[in-house]
Amino acid sequence: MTPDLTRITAFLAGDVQADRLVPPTGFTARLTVFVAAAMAFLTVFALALSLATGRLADRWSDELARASTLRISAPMDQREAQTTAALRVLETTPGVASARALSDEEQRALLEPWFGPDLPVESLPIPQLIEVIEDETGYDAAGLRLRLSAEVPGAVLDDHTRWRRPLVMAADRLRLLGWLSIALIGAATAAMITLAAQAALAANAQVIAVLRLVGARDAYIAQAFVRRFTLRALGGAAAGTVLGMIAVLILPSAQAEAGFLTGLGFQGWHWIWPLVIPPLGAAVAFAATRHAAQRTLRELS
Amino acid sequence: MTPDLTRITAFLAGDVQADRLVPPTGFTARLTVFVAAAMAFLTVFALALSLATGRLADRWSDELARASTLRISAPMDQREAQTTAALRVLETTPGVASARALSDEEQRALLEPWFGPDLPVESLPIPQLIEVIEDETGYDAAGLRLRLSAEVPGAVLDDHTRWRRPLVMAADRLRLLGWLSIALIGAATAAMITLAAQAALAANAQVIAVLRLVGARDAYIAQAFVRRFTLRALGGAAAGTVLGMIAVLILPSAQAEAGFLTGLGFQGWHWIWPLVIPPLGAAVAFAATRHAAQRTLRELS
Amino acid sequence: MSYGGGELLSDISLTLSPGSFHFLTGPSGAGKTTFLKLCYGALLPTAGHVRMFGADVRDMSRDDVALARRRIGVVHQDVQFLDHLPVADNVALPLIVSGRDRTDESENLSELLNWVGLSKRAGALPAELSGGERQRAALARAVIMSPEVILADEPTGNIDWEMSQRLLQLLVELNRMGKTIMIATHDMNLIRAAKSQVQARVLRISQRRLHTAGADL
Amino acid sequence: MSYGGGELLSDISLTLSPGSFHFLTGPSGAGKTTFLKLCYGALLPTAGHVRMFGADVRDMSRDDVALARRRIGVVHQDVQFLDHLPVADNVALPLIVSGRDRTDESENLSELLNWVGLSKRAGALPAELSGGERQRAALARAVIMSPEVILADEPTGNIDWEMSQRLLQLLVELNRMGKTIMIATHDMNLIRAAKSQVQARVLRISQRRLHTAGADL
Ligand SMILES: Nc1ncnc2c1ncn2[C@@H]1O[C@H](COP(=O)(O)OP(=O)(O)OP(=O)(O)O)[C@@H](O)[C@H]1O
Ligand SMILES: Nc1ncnc2c1ncn2[C@@H]1O[C@H](COP(=O)(O)OP(=O)(O)OP(=O)(O)O)[C@@H](O)[C@H]1O
Ligand SMILES: [Mg+2]
Ligand SMILES: [Mg+2]
Repeated sequence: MTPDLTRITAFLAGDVQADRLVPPTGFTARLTVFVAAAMAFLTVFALALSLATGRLADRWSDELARASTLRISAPMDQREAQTTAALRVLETTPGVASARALSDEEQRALLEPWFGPDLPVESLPIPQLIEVIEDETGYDAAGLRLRLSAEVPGAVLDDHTRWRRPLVMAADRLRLLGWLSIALIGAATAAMITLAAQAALAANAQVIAVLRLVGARDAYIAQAFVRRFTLRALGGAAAGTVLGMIAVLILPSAQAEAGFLTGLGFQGWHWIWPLVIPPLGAAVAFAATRHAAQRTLRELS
Repeated sequence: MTPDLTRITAFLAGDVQADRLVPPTGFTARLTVFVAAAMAFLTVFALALSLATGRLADRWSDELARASTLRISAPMDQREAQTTAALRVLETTPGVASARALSDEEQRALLEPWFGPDLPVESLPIPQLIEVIEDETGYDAAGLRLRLSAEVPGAVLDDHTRWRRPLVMAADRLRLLGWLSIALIGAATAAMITLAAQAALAANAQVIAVLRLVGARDAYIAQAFVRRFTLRALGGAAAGTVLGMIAVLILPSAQAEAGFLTGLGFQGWHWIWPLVIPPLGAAVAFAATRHAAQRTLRELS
Repeated sequence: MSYGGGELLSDISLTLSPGSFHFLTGPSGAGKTTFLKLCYGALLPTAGHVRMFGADVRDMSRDDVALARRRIGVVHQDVQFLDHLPVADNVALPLIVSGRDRTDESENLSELLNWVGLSKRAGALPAELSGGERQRAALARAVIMSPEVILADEPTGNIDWEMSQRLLQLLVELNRMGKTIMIATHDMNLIRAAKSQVQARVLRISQRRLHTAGADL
Repeated sequence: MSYGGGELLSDISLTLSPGSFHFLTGPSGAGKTTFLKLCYGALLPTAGHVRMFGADVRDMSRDDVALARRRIGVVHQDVQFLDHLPVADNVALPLIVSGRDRTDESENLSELLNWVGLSKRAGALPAELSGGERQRAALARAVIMSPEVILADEPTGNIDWEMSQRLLQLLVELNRMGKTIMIATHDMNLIRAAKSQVQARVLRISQRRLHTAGADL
C-alpha cells in the first residue's frame, strides 16, 4: 500500500511546472466541472429519493406482508374451544411464526372508530380474532384452510393477500424506479464526463503536439492532463454533492408530521452514500482523460 | 405568420454551401448530441415520475381529504330521531357538500372483515354512521362539534384529520419532488447544452476567424453554426425523448395489479408533455449558440 | 498605433492611389504586418484615422467591414484555412461566403490553381500542404474575387526563387489591370525583379516612421 | 517515402556525420520538410530505413523517440507554441519537459533570447509576436537544450537579412562546438554567406532524388 499511497500523493500534489503546461480553463474545462457538479447534484437527489422510497417499500412490505387474521365465528359456548383448537393448528403450521388471540380490549380498540368506546364486546356475538404472524418463508394458505375446515369449522382465514399484494408491488416499483434513476443518472454522468474530458482534450491537441515535439514523454504529457481533469471532476462532483446534500437537508421541513412517507433524505449511515459520488466522478474522469490522452498521443509520431 | 414560417423553413433547409463551412462532428459536437439525448431521456423519466406521483397525490387527497364520519351512539329508540337531527344540522353547516346515513348493508360490509357476514346489525346496539362529504372550502370541525353537542348529544364527529393529514402531506411531498426533479434536470440540461455548444464553438474559433477574414458577414457565420447546433440538439433531444418514452412504455408491465400506485407512465393527453422536450432543447441550443457565436465574432475585428 | 505599451507606428500619412504598386520593407518586428492589418480593418488605430475606400473604419459597421474585405484580397503572414475542406474549396471560399455561384467561376478557379502550381494538390487538405504550397494557396484565395486592392504579407517567405518570380508576375499582371498592390517583404531580390517590370514604390518602416526608400536598391 | 499516392523521395542514402553542416534546398513541395521529418522521427519511411543515433526508428519505442528528440533541436516550418505561456517559457519548454531545473539555465536563457533579439518580447504571448519573431523564438527553443543535432526548416523565411546573418552566425558557432546542423532553405544568399564561414555541403532535392550540389553557388 505504501508505495501506492506515495504515488497517489504525488499525483495529487502534482508538478507545478508540468501543471502550467496545460492551459487554464476554457469552455470545455468549465463544461467538465459543471457537468460533474450538476450530475453529482442530481445523483444525490436520486439517491435520496431511492433510499426514501426504499425505506417506504420496506415498511409497507414489513407491515403488510407478514400479518394475517383468523376469524372464529362460533356460538358463544364453542368459541373458547375453537379458539384453542385453532391456535393449536397454527402452532403446528410450518411458516407461522406466532399466533395470538386478540384480547377483548384489543378487539374493542379495533372497533372503536365505528362503534365508539362503549361497545359491550363481551356480551355481543362478536367473532374472536386471532393475529397470525408469518416467518420469512410464509405458510401455505390453501393447506392451512383445509386443516382448519376439518378441525375448527367456525374459522375463516383472511390472509390479506388480496389487498397486500398491490401495496407490496407498488413499494417494489417505487424502489425499482429509484434505483433505475440512479443507474440512469450515473451512466449519463459517466458518459458526459467522458465526452467533456475528451472534448477538452481535443481542444488542447496543439499543446499535446508541441509537448511531444520538444521531447516530452507520453506519460508526462498524459499525466499533466489527467491530473488536471481528474481534479476538476473531483472538485465539480464534490461541489455538486455538497449542494445536493444541503438541498436534501433543507427540503423536508415537515418531516415530523409526514411520518407516513419516511422523509426524503438520508438516515444514519446512509449519509455515507452521497460521499461516494465525488471519488466515483473523479475515477470516471481519470479513466476517460487517460484513455483520450493516450489515443491522442498514439496519433502523433 | 407566413414570413416567419418561410424564415424557419429556410433556416431548417439551410444553405448547402454554407453548411460545409462548419467542420463535421468532433468530440464537442458528439457531446452536444449526447448531452441533449441523455438529458431528454432523464427529463422524460422525471416527467413520467412527476405525473404519476401527481396522480397518486390527487387520488389520496381526493379520497381522504373530503370524507369524514359522524357516529351516533344512542339508545335504540332515540337513534332514528338523533340521526335525523344530525342530518338536519349537517345540511345547514357551511362547507358540507352532502351527508348521508349509511344503510344497514353498508354498515355490515364495513364490519365484515371483523365479524363475518352473519352479524345481526339490526338487533345490535351498533351506532349509526353518517358519511359527511366536504366541499372544497371544508367545514369548521370545532363549530360543528359545538352545534352537535347541543342538538344531538349522542353524535361523535370523527373528521379523519389525525390520519389524513400525513397522507395528504406525503402526496404533496411526492408531487413537489417530482416537479423539483424536472426543474433540476431541465436547468442542468439547459446549462449543459449551452456549455456544450459554446465548447464546440470555441473549438471552431479558427473557422470563424477565417470566414470573417475572407469577408463573410456576421449573420452568415453565426447562421452556419447556429443551424448546425440547433439541429444537433433537436436531433439528440428527439432521440432521447423517443428512447425515454419507449422505456416508460416498456417499464410498467404489472400495471393492472398494482392499481394502488397509478402506474408510472403517461395517461391520455399527458403523452403530449414529453413531445415538448425536443423543441425546448433546440430552442436552448439556438439561443446558446447564437449568443456564443456573436460573442466570438465581436472579439474579432 | 500602439499595442498597449509603447508606440509602434506614428506620424504616418499615406494614400494608396488606385493602380499603384508598393513594397513594404523593414526589419522583423518593425510593424509591417501591423500596418497591413490597419489597411484591411483588422486593427483600429489607437490614434489617427484610417480610411477604406473613402470611409473611416471607425464609422464602418461590422457588415461594412465585411463588404469592404471582399474588395481587398489579403495574403496573411500566418495563413489560416478551413482545415476540413480541400484546397480548391479553400481558395474558392471568398466566392462562397459572398454568395457567388462557384460553378460560374470554376474555370477561373482551375486556371488560378494552375498558375500557382497547385492543380495537382487541389484535392489535398491544407494540413497536407508544404509551407510554400500554403502560401501559394493563400495568394490564390486573395485574388479569386478579383479584388481592387491586394495586400500580401511575405507571400514568398517559403517559396523558391522561380516560383516567387511566377507569383510576382501574376501580381504585376493584376497591377496592369488596374489593381492596387502592396507587398510586405524582406526579399530585396524580389523588389529588384519587380522594379524592372513595373513602377513600384518601396516604403520602409524604421524608427516608427514610414520612409520612402530611394531608387538605390 | 510516399504519402499514400506516388513516391516522393526514393533512393536516398545519407549519413549525417557529427559536426557536419548541411543545407537542404529544392523547389517548393519537393520534400524538404518531409525529409527533415524523417530525420527526427515524425514520419516513418514507407520503405527503407532511418537510423537515429544508430538505432532504427522502427525499433524505437515512443519513449526512445522522445528521448532522442531531446538530443535533436528542430525549428519547424509551421512553428507552434503553447499559446498560453509567454515566449520565455516557450523557449524553455524543452528544459521543463525533460525535468531539468530551469533556474540553473536562466542565464543561458536570457543570453539566448538576447542573441535572437527577443529580450524585450520575453514576456509576450506567442500570438503577439510578429512572423519573424516567431521564427527566432523557434530557433531559440531548438538550441536551448544544447542538442547534438539541429534541424532547421526555413528558419529565415520571415526574417530580414541582418537578422538572418545573426542567426546564421549562431548556428555556425554551434557547429564549431561540434553540433551537427542541417538547414532547409531556399535562400541562396544565406547559403553563400554560410559557405564563406564554414565548410557546408549543399543537398538538393529534385526529381525525387537527393543530389549534392556542386560548389557552383
Ligand atoms: N497583438 C499584439 N500585442 C502586442 N504586441 C504585438 C501584437 N502583435 C504584434 N505585436 C508586436 O508589434 C511589433 C510589430 O509586429 P508586426 O507583426 O507588425 O511586425 P512585422 O514588421 O510584420 O515583423 P515580421 O517581419 O517579423 O513579420 C512586434 O514587436 C510584435 O511583437
Ligand atoms: N501529410 C501529407 N499527406 C499528403 N501529402 C503531403 C503531406 N505532407 C506533405 N505532403 C506533400 O508532399 C510534398 C512535399 O512536402 P514537403 O512539405 O516535404 O515540401 P517542402 O520541400 O518542405 O516544400 P516547401 O519548400 O514548400 O516547404 C508536397 O507536395 C506536399 O503537398
Ligand atoms: Mg509580419
Ligand atoms: Mg517545407
